[in-house]
Formats: sequence, C-alpha cells, structure tokens
Amino acid sequence: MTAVAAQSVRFIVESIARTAVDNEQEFGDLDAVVGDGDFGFSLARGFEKVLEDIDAYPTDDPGSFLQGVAMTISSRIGGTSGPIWGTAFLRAAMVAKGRDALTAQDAVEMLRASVAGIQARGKAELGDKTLLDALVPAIDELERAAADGGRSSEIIDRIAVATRSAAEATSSLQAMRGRASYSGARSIGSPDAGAIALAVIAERLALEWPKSPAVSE
Amino acid sequence: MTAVAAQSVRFIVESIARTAVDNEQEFGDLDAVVGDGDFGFSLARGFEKVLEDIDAYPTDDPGSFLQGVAMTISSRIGGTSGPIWGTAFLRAAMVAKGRDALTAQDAVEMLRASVAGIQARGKAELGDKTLLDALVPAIDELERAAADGGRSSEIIDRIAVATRSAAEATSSLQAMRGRASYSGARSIGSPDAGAIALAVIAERLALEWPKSPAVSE
Amino acid sequence: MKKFLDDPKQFVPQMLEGLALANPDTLVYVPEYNLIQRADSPSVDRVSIVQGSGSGHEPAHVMNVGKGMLSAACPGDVFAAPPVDYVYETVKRLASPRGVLLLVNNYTGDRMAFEMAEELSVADGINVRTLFVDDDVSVQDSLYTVGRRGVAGNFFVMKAVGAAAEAGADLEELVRIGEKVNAVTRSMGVALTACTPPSKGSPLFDLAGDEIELGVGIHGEPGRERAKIAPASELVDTLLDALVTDLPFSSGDRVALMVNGLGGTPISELYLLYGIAHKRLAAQGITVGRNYIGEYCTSLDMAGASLTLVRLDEEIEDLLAAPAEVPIRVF
Amino acid sequence: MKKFLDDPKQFVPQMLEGLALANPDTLVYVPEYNLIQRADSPSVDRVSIVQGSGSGHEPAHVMNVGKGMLSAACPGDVFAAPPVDYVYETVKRLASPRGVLLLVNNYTGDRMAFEMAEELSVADGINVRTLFVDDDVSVQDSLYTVGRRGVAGNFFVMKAVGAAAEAGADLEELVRIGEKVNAVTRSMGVALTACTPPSKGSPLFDLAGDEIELGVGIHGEPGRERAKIAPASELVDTLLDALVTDLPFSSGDRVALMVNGLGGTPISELYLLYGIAHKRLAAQGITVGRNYIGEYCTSLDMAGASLTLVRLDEEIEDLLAAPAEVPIRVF
Ligand SMILES: Nc1ncnc2c1ncn2[C@@H]1O[C@H](COP(=O)(O)OP(=O)(O)O)[C@@H](O)[C@H]1O
Ligand SMILES: Nc1ncnc2c1ncn2[C@@H]1O[C@H](COP(=O)(O)OP(=O)(O)O)[C@@H](O)[C@H]1O
Ligand SMILES: [Mg+2]
Ligand SMILES: [Mg+2]
Ligand SMILES: [Mg+2]
Ligand SMILES: [Mg+2]
Repeated sequence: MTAVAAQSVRFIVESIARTAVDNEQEFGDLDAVVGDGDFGFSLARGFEKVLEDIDAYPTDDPGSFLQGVAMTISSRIGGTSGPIWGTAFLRAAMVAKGRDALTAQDAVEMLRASVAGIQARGKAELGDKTLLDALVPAIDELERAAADGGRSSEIIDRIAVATRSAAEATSSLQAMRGRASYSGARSIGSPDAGAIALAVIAERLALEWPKSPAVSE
Repeated sequence: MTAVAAQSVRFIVESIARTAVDNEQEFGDLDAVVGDGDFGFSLARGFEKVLEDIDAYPTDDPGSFLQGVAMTISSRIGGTSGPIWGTAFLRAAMVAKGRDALTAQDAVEMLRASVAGIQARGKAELGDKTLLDALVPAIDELERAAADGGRSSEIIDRIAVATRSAAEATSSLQAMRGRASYSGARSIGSPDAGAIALAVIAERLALEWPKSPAVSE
Repeated sequence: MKKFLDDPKQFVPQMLEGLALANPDTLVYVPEYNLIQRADSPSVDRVSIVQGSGSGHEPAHVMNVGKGMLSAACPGDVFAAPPVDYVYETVKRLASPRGVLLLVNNYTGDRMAFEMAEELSVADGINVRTLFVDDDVSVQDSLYTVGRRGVAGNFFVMKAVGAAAEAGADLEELVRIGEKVNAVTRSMGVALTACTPPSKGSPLFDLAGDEIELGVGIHGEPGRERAKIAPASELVDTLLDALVTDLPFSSGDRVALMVNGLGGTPISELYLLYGIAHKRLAAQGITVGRNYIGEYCTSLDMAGASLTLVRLDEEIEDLLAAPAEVPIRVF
Repeated sequence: MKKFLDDPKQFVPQMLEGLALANPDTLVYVPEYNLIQRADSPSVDRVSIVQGSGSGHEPAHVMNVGKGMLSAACPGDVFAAPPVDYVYETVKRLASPRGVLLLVNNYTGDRMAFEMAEELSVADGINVRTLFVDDDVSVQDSLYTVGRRGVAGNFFVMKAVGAAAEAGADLEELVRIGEKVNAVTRSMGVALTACTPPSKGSPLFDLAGDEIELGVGIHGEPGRERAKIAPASELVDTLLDALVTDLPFSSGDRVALMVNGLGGTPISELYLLYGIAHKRLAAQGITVGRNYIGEYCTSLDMAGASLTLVRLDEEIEDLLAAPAEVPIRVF
C-alpha cells in the first residue's frame, strides 16, 4: 500500500513540476502585471531540478518523498516562492510521514498543514491576494467532494473547477503581500500570479489523473 | 556707397542666420542620416549669436562687418562646421576689406576665397560629398549669370536653382570627409547636410531678395 | 530584447564569473550558491557582513564585496531573493568568531530567506544578527502591510557598517550603526522606461512615450503614481519634497546626497540632476557634505534615477569617508 | 524622448555645473568656455594636459579631470568638437612653463579646432604639443580618408600621460608616452540601440528589434556592418578577432582589457562580456594583466559596449597603476 501511495504522490509532484516548467513564460508574465516578473523563472528553475532529482528521493514513504521535494525547492527557488512553496511541501511531508496509505482526508490534513506553514512564513491573511486565496477554496472543495463520496477523478475535477474560479476571483482583490502590494489599488483588476498557477496546476492534474497509479489500482 | 554695400551684406547675413536658426531641426535630421546629428544645433547656436551681436559689428565697411561675423562663428560654432564656416566668412571678409562697393564679380572673388579657405582647413576635394559640392556650382552659376547680365534678383534666383540641384546631386556621392565618411558606401543615397543647408539658404535669400537694400536702391 | 546574453539561465552565473575573473586576488566565487566573497574572509578579527538580494541591481551588491564593505554577497536570480540554502551556506562559510551581520533589503522574499537562514545558523551556534534596510519613501508604511522597501540607500548602511567592521567594531555595535544610518536615510526614484528581465525578454511594464513612474521600485514595481514627463527641475522638486518632508530634513542639516542611476540613464543626466538638487537643498539651508553620483543600485537597463538623502553626523561622516576597496572602480 | 532635461540648450552647461558643485575643492568651472579645470592647475611643476571633444561621452572627458589625469577639459556641445575659441582660451589659462599637451580624438572637427588653437597659442609663445588618439579598428585607415577614430582607448592615453605628468615628465616625454600607448591600443564597439541627442529628441539612427551595428562610433556613426543580434559569446569573438588581428596581439602578450559600456547597458552585462573575453584571450595565450569594466567613454544613452586591448609593458603598466583622483568614484 505504502509504495502505491508514494507512487501517487510522485505522479502528482511530476505533474506539478511539468506544469511549472511548461508555463515559465506565462507565470512570469502574470507576475509582471503588477509584480516583478520573476515568479515563472523561479518556479521553473526549482521544479526542473525536482524532475532531475526525482529518482533520488526516497519512495518507501510519501512523507520522505515529499521532504525530498521540499529540500530541492528550498535550495533552488528564490524570491518569495522558495520559502512559501518549500514550507508548503515540508509541512505536507510532516503530516504524511509514516502514514501507510493516503486518503482524501489525509490530503486535506496535509494541505491544511501547508496553509498553516505558508501563513506562519508569509503572514498573509485570506483576501490578501496571494495563492492562499486559491489554495484554501481548493482544499474546502476537496473536503466537500470527499464527504460527498465519489471517484477520485470526480473529486479532482471538482477541485480544478473550484481552484480556477477562486483564482480568477482574486482579480477583484487588492494585493497586500509580496511585490504586487506596492501597486496598491492598481493591483485590482488582474488576478494573482500564484493563485492562477495553482489553477493551472489543478487543471493539468485533473487532465492527467486518468493515467495516475491511484486510478489504475 | 560703402554703407549701402555693408547694408546689403548685413541683409544677406541676417537672412543666412535666420535660415540657420529656423531650420535647426531639419539640418540636424539631415546630418543624422549618416552623420551624428549635431549640424543643425551647431549652426543654430552660432547664428543665433550672430543675430544677437549684429548691431555691434562695424558697418563702415563690408569686410569689417564680415570679420565680426566670422569671429562670432569661431567662438560659438563647434564641430566641423565652426572652423569651416568661420574660415569661409573670414576669407570672404579679407577680400571685401576696403572695397567701396561690392559687385557680382566681387562676390565671386570673395566666395572663391572662401572655398580656398575651406579646402585649406578641411582638405576636402570636390566630390567628397561636402558643402563644397553645392558651394562651387553656386559660385559658377553666379559668375555665369553676372556675365549674362541681368537684375540682381534674376541672378540670385539662378543661384538658388543651381545650388538646390547641386545639393540634391550629392545623394549619389560617397562621403569621404566628416562623420558621414564612416558610413562608407552607406552614405550613398542621401544628400549631404551641409550642401542642402546651402540650398535652403540660397532659396530663402532669393525669396527675401526683393526686400534687400540692394534692390530698393 | 537586445542584451549581451548567451542564455537567460546563465545570465547571473556568467556575470559572477566575469566578476571573479576580474578580481582574482581579492574575491572568491562559489558557483553553487552564487556566492562572491572576500578572499580574506572570514577573519577572526572581523565581523563578517553578508548581503543577499536579487540580481539585476548591479553594482549592488556583488560588486560591493571587498575591504571596508561587504564580506560576501549571495544574490538570487534576477529580482528574486536568494534561496534559503544560498544564504544558510553563505553564513556557514563566513562564520567568524566575531559574528555575522546579515543586511537585508525589506522585501517579503528576502526577509523570509534570511530569517530562515538565521534560524538555521543560530541553531548551529553561529552568532548572527539581521538588519533590515527600508529607505524608500514611495511606499507608505501605514498603507501597505509589507512596509517600506530597501533601495539605493542600502549603500550607506553597507558602507558604514563595512567601515566599522574593518575597524574592529563588534556585532552589537554594527547593529547599532546600521540601524542608525537606516533611520536617517530616505530615497525615492523615478522611472523613465521599464526594465527588461533577461528571462522575460520584454519590458516588465508599459510606459507610454510621455509617461514616467514616480516612486518606482528597483524591481520595476509601481510607485506612487504614473505621471507625465516633466522638466528635470520639476522632477527633482517632487523627489526632494518627498524626501525632505519624510524624515524630515531641515535647515541646518548636513547631508549626503546620492543621485543613483537606475541602469539606462547616462551619467551626464545624473550630474545635471545633481546640480539642480544641490542648489534646491542649499536654498532650504541644507548643506550637501558628501555627494554620490553614478550607479549604485540599478534595475537592469531601466532609464531613471533615484535620489537619496542621509542626515550626517560626525560618526556617520567618518564611516562614509573611510577607504574601501571594491570591484567598482575606474582604475 | 524621455530624459532628465530642462532645455536641450542647457544640457551641457547644467551637467558641468553639477560636476563643479560636486567637486568644489578640486575643480573650477568656467561657463563661457565649457571649461572644467583642476583647481591646482596650471602648475609651474607640471605640464598641463587638456582634452576637448564633444559632450555626450561622459565620464569622458570632463569627469577625468583631476590629479593624475587631465588638467582641464573644454568639451563642445553634444557630439560637436568645441569651438576654436574654447580650446584657445583653455590653452591660455592652462599655460604652464613646462608646456601644454593637447589630447585629441581623431575627428575632422576636433583636429581643426585644436590645430587652429595650437597655431594661435604657439604664436602667443606657449609651448604646445598635440597628440591624436585613433584606436578604433572599425574604420579602416586605407579605405576612408579621415583615418581611424579615437574612442574608449583614449582613456589609457589620458591615464598614462596624466601619471607621467604628475611625476614631473616633460612635454617631449609625454608625447613619446602618449604616442606609444596609442600605438598599442585597439578598440571596437557594437551598438544594440541608437542614442538620442537631447537637441534632436529622437534616436539618431534606426536599428530594428533584432539588429545591431558592429563597429559603431561613439557619436552613433555607422561602423563595419549592420548585423543580426547574436549571443554574447559570438559578439565577443567578433570584436576580439578584429582587435587581436589588427595590432596584432599574440600569444605571450600581457594586456589591459577594457569592457566599456556605451551608456544604456547595465554593468551586469559588461561583467558577463568580461568573463567571456577574459577566457577567450586566455585560450589564445594572452594574459589580462589589468581590467577595466564600466563606463569610460559613452554615447549618451546608447545600449552597447566596446572592447579595448592595450599591450602592456612595464612602463605602461606602472603608469596605469599609478593613483589618480577624478570625479568618477564610488566613495
Ligand atoms: N506573504 C505571502 N504569503 C503567501 N503567498 C505570497 C506572499 N507574498 C506573495 N505570495 C505569492 O507569491 C507570488 C509571487 O511569487 P514571487 O514572484 O516568487 O515573489 P516576489 O514577490 O518575491 O517576486 C504571488 O503571486 C503570491 O501568490
Ligand atoms: N572636411 C570637410 N570640408 C568641408 N566640409 C566638410 C568637411 N567635413 C564635413 N563637412 C561638411 O560639414 C557638414 C557636417 O557638419 P558638422 O555636423 O558640424 O560636422 P561633424 O562631422 O563634426 O559632426 C557636412 O554635411 C559637410 O557638408
Ligand atoms: Mg515576483
Ligand atoms: Mg555632424
Ligand atoms: Mg521577485
Ligand atoms: Mg559632430
């Protein structure tokens, strides 16, 4: 069971990593609207390294695997994203550590820990126009969908839809954190780069999910 | 007689000066095509000062008057144009000095002296794509027109036409002097800035000539 | 985009390699961490001083490594704070028994990377202190929750603590000096054009042919307002007003005045600005005791400039006047 | 056009005023002649060294006035050689019993103004010599009749004769040294964008988004060819090939290498070019003994760079290494 869980986690991480690498330009351009344009470059350099190192991460346990990912991110991603994404993966890893299988409830727990970590690090509140404004609604939807029951592919489709709509909704917010915050009221009218990145990640994951080991199992 | 000659010279100098000031941008743009774009600025700064000082130049003799102009030019115009135009006015002044009246023949003699001065200074030959390629044909036409006889306004009209056509013809030449020469073959296809400036000066002079003291006299 | 560039990913490493090759006797380059350090650091006699920050602000901060200024710099990529590991590794390598002072421009990413590295280093038993620079008056502290930004004024903090460290001051003393200098330093910039990050390949923002960005950040972040281009004298008035009223500076003050080029503006224009600013200050009874005209903290190829004022006292002036040897030089 | 500017006609005077205000103890400014001179010149003990040239190349040459370099500079307007009177007046004011050395970049306008001023000064009994600098390999001497241009390499001539004059060398000796340095100095530049003269208000020439001008002059004059933008490594190869084969430089040579920014290119890119050039030369057995990376001779706000190589011997290297104090500095 553990090996399969680790395989699923690896599948998800690979999907995220490829999304980051493939969307370097788009994510950078989003950050350029009111930020400083480095978001795509930072993410791509880090996840490129994750893909390179992925075979070296321990696979006996999803927690150890995720910790390996977190370490690569911390060592490679600069800017605000390094500490934010590194902390997110590390906190998720801590929750997963030693767990045999990972249920949807485990995923919720892991992601809530990520949110807590991100908030401890970056001090952002909901509504500050950061990736949290997409991440938290995504977790809420995951929790609801899991409670509603249903196949994993249905759950992930619902997450993708929820993340996208939450990410787009950040357009109406004024940035209070990160470089975008210096734009003040001018940040209103365009979505947060980090939030949109999460939506693109969730959509791609939903698309690829049928090929995941969790499904074929 | 002398005073009238000096008045005519003053009229001509004022016309030249206003042309230089009014065409600062155009002359600069012409120099920018293959040169460094400073020709209009240099000329305008010098002739602006000529207009400012014009009442202070001695008017008892056209030579002294022109020498005053030459001094202002040398002190104010930089670049290649300062020494070239300063020398031209100085040499013309030397010829005019002490002459009572100035005939068309005197004008030819003065301008030939200017050409010799420019060549001594700048070492340009005819065909090197400089203002000489407009100035020399202009003097030739003046000489011919004077020999043909006719009113001064007819003579000056012929000069304007000749200067313009010679100036335009510099387009087909390759620059061998001044900053434009660094363009090599690329200087072919656009006219020399200095030559065109002479054409514009001659045309304006022809236009204003009816108001000159030489005519009303 | 037209830049001298082989590959955007190699922009920072190639620049740092050039810096190292140009200063073989005085600098050491550790590519894994974008680390440029003094060859004679760490020293048992001297607190080490470390800056991070993103790249794209050169000469800040890698070209300020040398005797009397920084012991090391470990920049991140263009406009990105360095990864935590770069900072942590740098602190470990620079650890001196006298301690390590971290200088951080006040941005979210930089704060986080340095705070995490500080935690890790302290756990290793290294004596570390962190000092935040936030001299930019464009961003109102009350309005925005991340606080003021650190911009060109960080030069004065670096220079002052660098001189003090060279003279043997201890870590507490450096923190005192750094905080003191930061507290009397105010900056504000204006962009005439946007900058083009190598990896983006196009300008970071759009400025129309007659528009300027007042209070621009050194990462091309927007500032106080988008305005129309105005004569240099008016721009100087606008910037000086913001600086003078902020501290505030007042008649009788003696100041250092920096006219910092943002990368694409020629030094002729900076001297023109200096002359105007010098006279404006004199008219207000403020004496320019020291001047700094050139590029100190840039935003890649952005055309524009920032003004910085530092209120001088004897201690600060002596530290600024002390000699230093860094890669930026004419000879 | 977006520049820090009040009025194009006041661009040069305001810049010079700023320079003078920034250096009140060491420089004297005479507005009538755009003259910036050392406060301690002329000196009975020292040959005076004077440069003219057009403006727009700052820091060249007005910001190189100071101990160990120029005694005075009297620039013309932007890209225009100074009027004869400026030069003549400057020579009269700088006349030292030890003589006056005029340094002239080889352009028609500059040659004429300085030659006329020299004639006038000699007639006044002043001991004057004129030295022409023509380091630019872009212009083939045989093809064009005005000869090679003087560009960024003039820095090395100024620095060497300045150091020698400071040490008391006589006029003949300075001429020998200057000619010697000029003879072993070669430069070539490349423009990525055109420059915009303040009085013109628009770019001096058109370069498409992917075009560069190889061998550009410092007044925006065209060079060898209009080419497509290429990776930095290739551009360095092109420039170095032209320089190395021209003198020629050969394996075993020790050189000074200058990477000069043309005004709009950030120093990060210049260091990137330096690293590439340093390694290319090393691969050919040519050792970079001294390096110069930054802006020395610009073309207003033009993006681009030039490379200069100087073959060193002990005499030249000692003169280049001698201290100097000019306005361009970090502290
Ligand atoms: N304090 C914060 N907490 C959480 N997320 C943040 C915070 N600040 C910024 N972000 C997220 O990071 C993204 C920008 O990342 P990045 O470009 O790496 O940061 P930087 O602002 O340092 O350039 C933003 O779009 C936002 O989603
Ligand atoms: N050697 C020369 N002799 C005569 N006229 C010249 C010479 N060189 C250049 N010119 C003229 O001067 C004009 C350019 O003047 P200007 O812009 O002041 O000179 P610069 O080349 O120094 O920028 C040219 O268009 C040409 O007509
Ligand atoms: Mg960013
Ligand atoms: Mg010209
Ligand atoms: Mg950033
Ligand atoms: Mg010129």
